[in-house]
Amino acid sequence: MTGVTLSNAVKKYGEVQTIFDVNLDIEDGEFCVFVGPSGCGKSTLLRMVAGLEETTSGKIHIGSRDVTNVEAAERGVAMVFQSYALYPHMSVEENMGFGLKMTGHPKEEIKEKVSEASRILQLDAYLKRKPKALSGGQRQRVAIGRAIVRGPDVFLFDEPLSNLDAELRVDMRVEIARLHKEIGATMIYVTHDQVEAMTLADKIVVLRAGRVEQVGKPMDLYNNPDNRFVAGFIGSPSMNFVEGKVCGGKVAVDAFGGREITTSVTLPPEGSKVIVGLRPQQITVSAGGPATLDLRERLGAVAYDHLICAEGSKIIVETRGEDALDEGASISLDFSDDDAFLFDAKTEMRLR
Amino acid sequence: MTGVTLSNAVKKYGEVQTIFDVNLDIEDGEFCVFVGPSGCGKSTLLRMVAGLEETTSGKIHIGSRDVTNVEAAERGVAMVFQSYALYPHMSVEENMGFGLKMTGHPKEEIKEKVSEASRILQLDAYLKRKPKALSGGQRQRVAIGRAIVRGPDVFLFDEPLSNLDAELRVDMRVEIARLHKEIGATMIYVTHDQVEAMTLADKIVVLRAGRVEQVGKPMDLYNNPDNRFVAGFIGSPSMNFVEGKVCGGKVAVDAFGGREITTSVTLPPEGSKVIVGLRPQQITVSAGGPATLDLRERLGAVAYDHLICAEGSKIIVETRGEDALDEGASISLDFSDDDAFLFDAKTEMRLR
Amino acid sequence: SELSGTLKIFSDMSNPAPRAVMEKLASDFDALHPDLSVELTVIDREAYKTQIRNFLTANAPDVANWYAANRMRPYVSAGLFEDVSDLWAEPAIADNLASTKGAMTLDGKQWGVPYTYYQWGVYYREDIYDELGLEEPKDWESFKSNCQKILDSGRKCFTIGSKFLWTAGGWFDYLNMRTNGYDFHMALTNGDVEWTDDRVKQTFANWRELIDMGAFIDNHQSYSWQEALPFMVNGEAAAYLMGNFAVAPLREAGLSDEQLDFYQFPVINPDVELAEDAPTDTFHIPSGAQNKEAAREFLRYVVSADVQTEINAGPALGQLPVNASSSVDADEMLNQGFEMLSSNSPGGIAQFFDRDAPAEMASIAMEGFQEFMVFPDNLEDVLNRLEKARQRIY
Amino acid sequence: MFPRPIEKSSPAWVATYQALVPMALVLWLLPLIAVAVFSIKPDVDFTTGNYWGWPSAFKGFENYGKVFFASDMPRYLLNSVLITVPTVIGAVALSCMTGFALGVYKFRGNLLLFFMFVAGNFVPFQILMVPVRDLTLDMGLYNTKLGLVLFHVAFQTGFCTLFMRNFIRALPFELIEAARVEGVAEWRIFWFVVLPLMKPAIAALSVLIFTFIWNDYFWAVVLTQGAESQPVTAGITSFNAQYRAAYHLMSAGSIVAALPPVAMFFLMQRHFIAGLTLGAVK
Amino acid sequence: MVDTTTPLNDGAPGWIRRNRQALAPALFLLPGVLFFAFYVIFPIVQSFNLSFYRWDGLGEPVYVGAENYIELMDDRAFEVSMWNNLKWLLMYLLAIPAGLAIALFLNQNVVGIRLYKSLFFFPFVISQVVVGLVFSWFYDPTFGLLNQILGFFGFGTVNVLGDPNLVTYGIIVAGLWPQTAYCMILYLTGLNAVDPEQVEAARLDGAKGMKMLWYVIIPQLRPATFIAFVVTIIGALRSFDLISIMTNGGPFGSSRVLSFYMFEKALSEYGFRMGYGAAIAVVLFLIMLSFIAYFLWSMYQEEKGGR
Ligand SMILES: Nc1ncnc2c1ncn2[C@@H]1O[C@H](COP(=O)(O)OP(=O)(O)OP(=O)(O)O)[C@@H](O)[C@H]1O
Ligand SMILES: Nc1ncnc2c1ncn2[C@@H]1O[C@H](COP(=O)(O)OP(=O)(O)OP(=O)(O)O)[C@@H](O)[C@H]1O
Ligand SMILES: [Mg+2]
Ligand SMILES: [Mg+2]
Repeated sequence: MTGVTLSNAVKKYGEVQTIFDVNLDIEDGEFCVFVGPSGCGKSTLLRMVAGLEETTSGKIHIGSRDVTNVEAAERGVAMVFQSYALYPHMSVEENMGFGLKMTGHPKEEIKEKVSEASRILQLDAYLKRKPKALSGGQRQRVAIGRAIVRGPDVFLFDEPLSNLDAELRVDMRVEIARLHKEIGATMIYVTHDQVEAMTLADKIVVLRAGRVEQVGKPMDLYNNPDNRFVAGFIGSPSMNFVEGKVCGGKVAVDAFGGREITTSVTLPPEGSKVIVGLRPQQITVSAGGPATLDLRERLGAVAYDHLICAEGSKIIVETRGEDALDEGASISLDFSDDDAFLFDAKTEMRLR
Repeated sequence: MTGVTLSNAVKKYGEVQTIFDVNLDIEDGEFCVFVGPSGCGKSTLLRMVAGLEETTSGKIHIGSRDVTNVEAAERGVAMVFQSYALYPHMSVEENMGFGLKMTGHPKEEIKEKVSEASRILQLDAYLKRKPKALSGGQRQRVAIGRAIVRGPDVFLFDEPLSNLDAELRVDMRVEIARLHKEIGATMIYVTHDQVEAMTLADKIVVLRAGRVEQVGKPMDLYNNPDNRFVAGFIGSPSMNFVEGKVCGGKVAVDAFGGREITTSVTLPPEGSKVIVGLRPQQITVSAGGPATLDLRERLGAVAYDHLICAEGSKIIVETRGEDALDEGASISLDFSDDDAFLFDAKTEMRLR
Repeated sequence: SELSGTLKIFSDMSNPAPRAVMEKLASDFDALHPDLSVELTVIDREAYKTQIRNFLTANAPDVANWYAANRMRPYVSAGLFEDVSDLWAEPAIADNLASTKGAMTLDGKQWGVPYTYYQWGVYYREDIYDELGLEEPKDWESFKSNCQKILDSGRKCFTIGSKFLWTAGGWFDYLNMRTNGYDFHMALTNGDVEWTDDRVKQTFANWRELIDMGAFIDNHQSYSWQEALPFMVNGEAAAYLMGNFAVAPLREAGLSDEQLDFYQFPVINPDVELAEDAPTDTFHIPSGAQNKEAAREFLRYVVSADVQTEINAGPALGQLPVNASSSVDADEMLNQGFEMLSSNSPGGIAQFFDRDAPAEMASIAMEGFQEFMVFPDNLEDVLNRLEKARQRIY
Repeated sequence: MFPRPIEKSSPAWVATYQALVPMALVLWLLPLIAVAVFSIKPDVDFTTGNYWGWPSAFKGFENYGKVFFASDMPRYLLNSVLITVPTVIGAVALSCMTGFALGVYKFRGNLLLFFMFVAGNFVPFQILMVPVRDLTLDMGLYNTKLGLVLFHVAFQTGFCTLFMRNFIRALPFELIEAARVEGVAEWRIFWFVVLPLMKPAIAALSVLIFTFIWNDYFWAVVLTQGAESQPVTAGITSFNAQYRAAYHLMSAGSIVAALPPVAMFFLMQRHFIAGLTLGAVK
Repeated sequence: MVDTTTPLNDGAPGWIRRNRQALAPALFLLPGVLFFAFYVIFPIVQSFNLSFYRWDGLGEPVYVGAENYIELMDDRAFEVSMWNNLKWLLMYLLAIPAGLAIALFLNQNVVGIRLYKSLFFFPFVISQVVVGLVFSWFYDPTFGLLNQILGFFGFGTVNVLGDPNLVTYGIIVAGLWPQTAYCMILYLTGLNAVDPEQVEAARLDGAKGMKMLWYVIIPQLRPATFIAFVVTIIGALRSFDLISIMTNGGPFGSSRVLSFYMFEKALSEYGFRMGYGAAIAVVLFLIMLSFIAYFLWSMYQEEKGGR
């Protein structure tokens, strides 16, 4: 059993607390992604698991071992850094074998493991090169290779793809997914890119300001977010939010010309404000109406229409096919009541 | 008239030629985007317009003025750099006013113009800060503000968003589009991100290895690419390419189990190879068939299915809704013959 | 018993000619004692003056050079020099070196042996004097009138390099001893007389006459004494008040005996007796020496009549032997000097300003002399400064 | 990037510039060139007043021969080497360690210790003169090369630590963290990861310290005497005292004394500039 | 980071293991700190102490309280040295603009420029002893090149090193030569780090020549300027070799600076007033301390932001 468990993990820098009582269970072999906006504590949490940051209080277990006060070197984890952190003075081969060499493994064994890893990552042709002579994607692969070679129980990735350009990022994303399938080790992956989170994760942990907002499978988070933050964070383009008011058991939305949404969720008292969330894909537009088409971004197969509603709120709608609506045109929008997510205006919690 | 015209523009670094005979007409007020893979010469071309690189031969006109040998400062252009190139020792205000100060404008006027620009870009709260104390997006806005303040005829942008994270990039993209609408000046914009190109451009110039591959409106390039390169470059995820063979006036595709495509284009002689291009959105999948579903990336509303065809070629299909196909399942794919793009296998030119 | 081990000698005889002498001395002594190896370290003469303190306390050689009189007092008081009164009790030394015993005596004991001394005086270009029809001056007036004639011929009367200060001390000594006499010199250097005393002022007034005439070369404050030699060699200056050690380099630079001559500094105040500066250079045994036996033997060797004759000969040091039984080289200058010191110096023989005065006083005073030579108008200020220093130091 | 790259200007201006640089260089190095010319002149040139003119004859061999064979110069040179090389090695080794400790670890008093090194390094070293001389005397190291070396090592450690620590700070910290996660012991991280990366800094520092120590005069005078342990700077002054007014010999001696650091600088020039960029002008 | 929670089982190897992160820096620091403390920190304290004694370096030191300092108050030579130090401090700073000028001049890409840069750096590599020698020949009142040139233009001779009003400036100029080379190399490396995009942006903004230099380049060269400033100040306050070689403090003490004066007082031929010398050193140290404090302060400001 080599899952990772955090119990009441807390991190303080001096007086400043950056991680608040995190409880988390990562199963053996699971691919767990930490997402959240910049500065929310993703890296800190990961580094606490790695042993690179002290855990101020709480416990961290890897498998059944309490590693809270164990040195990074002895935790049996491997980490891939955003900047790759390849040793510039060593060849690819040496980079990958360095950890084993330092822990006194025989040469034979190192060689074997390195060549195994390089096979998996298709690095055979570059083994003798220095990192400087590699492209970004190749460097990233070497960094992963270095982690693989040591055969750790847990892999940690800190935004491993953020230094790559968009295209390569897609390729490497796929590669990491394959790798996880092939190796089957527990992996914890930090990113602030929700596309990566969605596509890679078995389990997503959404963090905000040092607290866990929601944990779950990607599609569960997408379909069933616990609160406005998660709803807004997962899904691209992000969910549109407009204000509504509870009005006779329904929710009236000013932005849509007072349209009422029928819902089965428990609504707050009459007159309370609620937030209505609608995904851009779930809105349809047609000519004529109170909203204006401010801007249309055409991407080929899809287009994003930036609408301005009567009362000023901005809505993005994803449209497919070639609509003939011009920018500046009057527009009305429609959606199915079932697709609307409702949140309490104050707590921002999902109304269920 | 302040369009930009390049006639037979050539750039050589010593013996190495990086720009080959570029002819280009950018209308007054047009938003022109240069796209192309890394190293294709986008920046070089832009810098030639800016006057930061000498033009080896050919002519550059801004409006009706021949600026080929005019100094950068005197061309009436403003440029926004990838790294923002803000002066770290000056406050936001000073950064934006610096150009005017250098050209000896009175303080009053500078102040006025800076505050006008800062209003447009919502920078009022940060005027006294140094760039270090700003977030990436704010810095980018200051860089744009610096350009606006000088009221140039032509704005030049060199990958202005590539240092921002995905989310901010989307926001800033919209902002730049708005800005263009508001100011109406001629803008030339370099990016290697085709989404930016598609959404922002009035006119896209696709460059490859120092040569113009195609010039046109975004949707024209998307719907009607001149060659395989442009077809592959425009559209996301990129077009799938498989090999086909001319066979009795039709095109037979091995990858799809020999399926024949009926087409009205002029095909090369019987037996010649052609390349068949299919956009991921235009393929549909169903259970059972010669292809395998290798990996499914779920993004919420859409999912990307990575398929492996019978003869080994890889195809990406965009699917919507929640299909119940499991990874590893056998799959067959289908498409409408009209959606297939055909290219000559040798010249890679579109067959029309 | 035969000497053995090593004998470490530190010497400040760093100019080429003395250096050769020292090296020969060491090797001869070494050859004389087969079991003894002599190690000689020659240190730059100016640097030696600062370093002696360090090596005497830390890293004492067996034999070291130094100077006689007050100049050795700090080391004697600190117990760093070996009492060698026993040597002075031996007849060979007692009899032959009697004349220098006083200079080597402090607190009633002797602390080293002299190996050479030399007269100071005016070395001049005989050919220039001849050309201008001048005589060696005997009194102040002719001294000045000679000078005037020399100046009129477009030359300077005296060359001097005062960068290292002590050369100016020589001028002061002579002017002072001729103006106020030997006893006054001793009183002054012993701190018994105020520097603002009128007699001191008289000395400076006499000096000033020369300065106002323009008797000295320009920019002397930038030169060492060696660097001032070429002025005389090239005939730009006619004379040099200096110790006899200047003769060797002058000759080496090409002045023949016909061109070079010597006279005693002339009388200024007829009421005082003539007195001379004749600095004595010495050898000492540091109290921390390892091989004192060999050191004593070396001292005996150095002062022995033959060695004295040899090392002080014209081609060698070109100075005066301290041993009465030695013979003074046939050299013209040496003979004149010997003659002068033994018969024409009734007032007494001084060591030198910086050897008779305590080090700190000497340094401040000589700096003042230099300033006076450049800016005679600053005299008042200089003297007040010296007086203040005197009050503090003594 | 500033001023405007010359190759973008007119060819005439490029040519002017290319002519101007050597001229400026000659002007800049005039004093040195003068010494070089002095050193091959015959002595008659000085007696005849031909100081700055063309040498009347080439006497380079004689002059340098005299420096090498008729003086203690070779011995002084050897002393300088024996003082400088161990100092460079010692100071660089010590400061690699202190720099590593101060640059990599967080612990209480880190900055304080670092500032102690920095402050100590900028102290006017005259204040150390008397006590250090006494210390050296007491340890019986007065007038030994070892005494000089030990002091130089200690004193230069201040500067080197400043330099090394800043350099290590500029290294990506992830490299060290990566190694830690890989289970590498701290001293092995130092040896296998950090040291190889510090090569440019080590090279730059070595050159710098080499010049500093080689050219040191003050401490040579304070802590040593005589040809058996004094370095060439002190040697040249006594050489000069010996040959005062023999400008040709003094020049030759000076050139000989100046040559090793110059050679060192030229050998390491590439690393020197690279290291300096990273270490000093971060 | 040092104080971890107390371990439960107190086995020695386990303890070492657990505290390796804390022990490692201590071990790495130990030799350097010991050396430094022994040879630098301790002597500074000793010097302070010694400045309250009268001692000739041979006998027993005698405690005299503040007497040395009181004497300093009306020691004219000390006063002269202080003023000269001030001159050094101010004049020496000229090395910074001069170094910048040369660096700008050489910051081009033409054939052989690397060699030129190295050659321009030469004066710094050469011993100050040699520099002093060369410059005293240059200034020599009779045959020195300076006077030959002056003579050529029909001026009278000046004896730079013999004139109490000029001598300090003369020596400073000699010192500026290598120091300028030093600043030059610092600026050359600094110029390498100038962001080319900023220069281009400024060019588009219409900044040229001096304006570009002043508003864009110099602010970016701040780190180089800072280092240049520090080394120059230190160099100015430490000036010793040149004075010793060129004038030996003269004429009549007018080119002394504190560091030379204290050497003279403490260790030279006519000196050996160790306590007095130490007192001078303390004063010099206090002057330097203000610069050290400034330097540390600005470093501290930077560090606060760091890791
Ligand atoms: N050494 C430190 N001292 C004080 N605060 C720190 C320190 N390191 C990080 N923090 C704070 O902890 C918070 C979490 O930082 P962390 O690096 O974990 O964020 P992140 O989620 O990884 O962000 P990003 O996506 O930008 O990498 C931030 O607010 C940061 O300012
Ligand atoms: N100063 C130079 N000397 C020689 N070749 C150069 C120089 N600058 C650029 N090049 C070459 O010119 C080509 C075009 O470079 P350019 O910077 O314009 O590419 P780009 O399209 O902007 O790429 P990217 O997307 O990576 O910015 C490249 O092959 C590059 O190697
Ligand atoms: Mg992070
Ligand atoms: Mg580019």
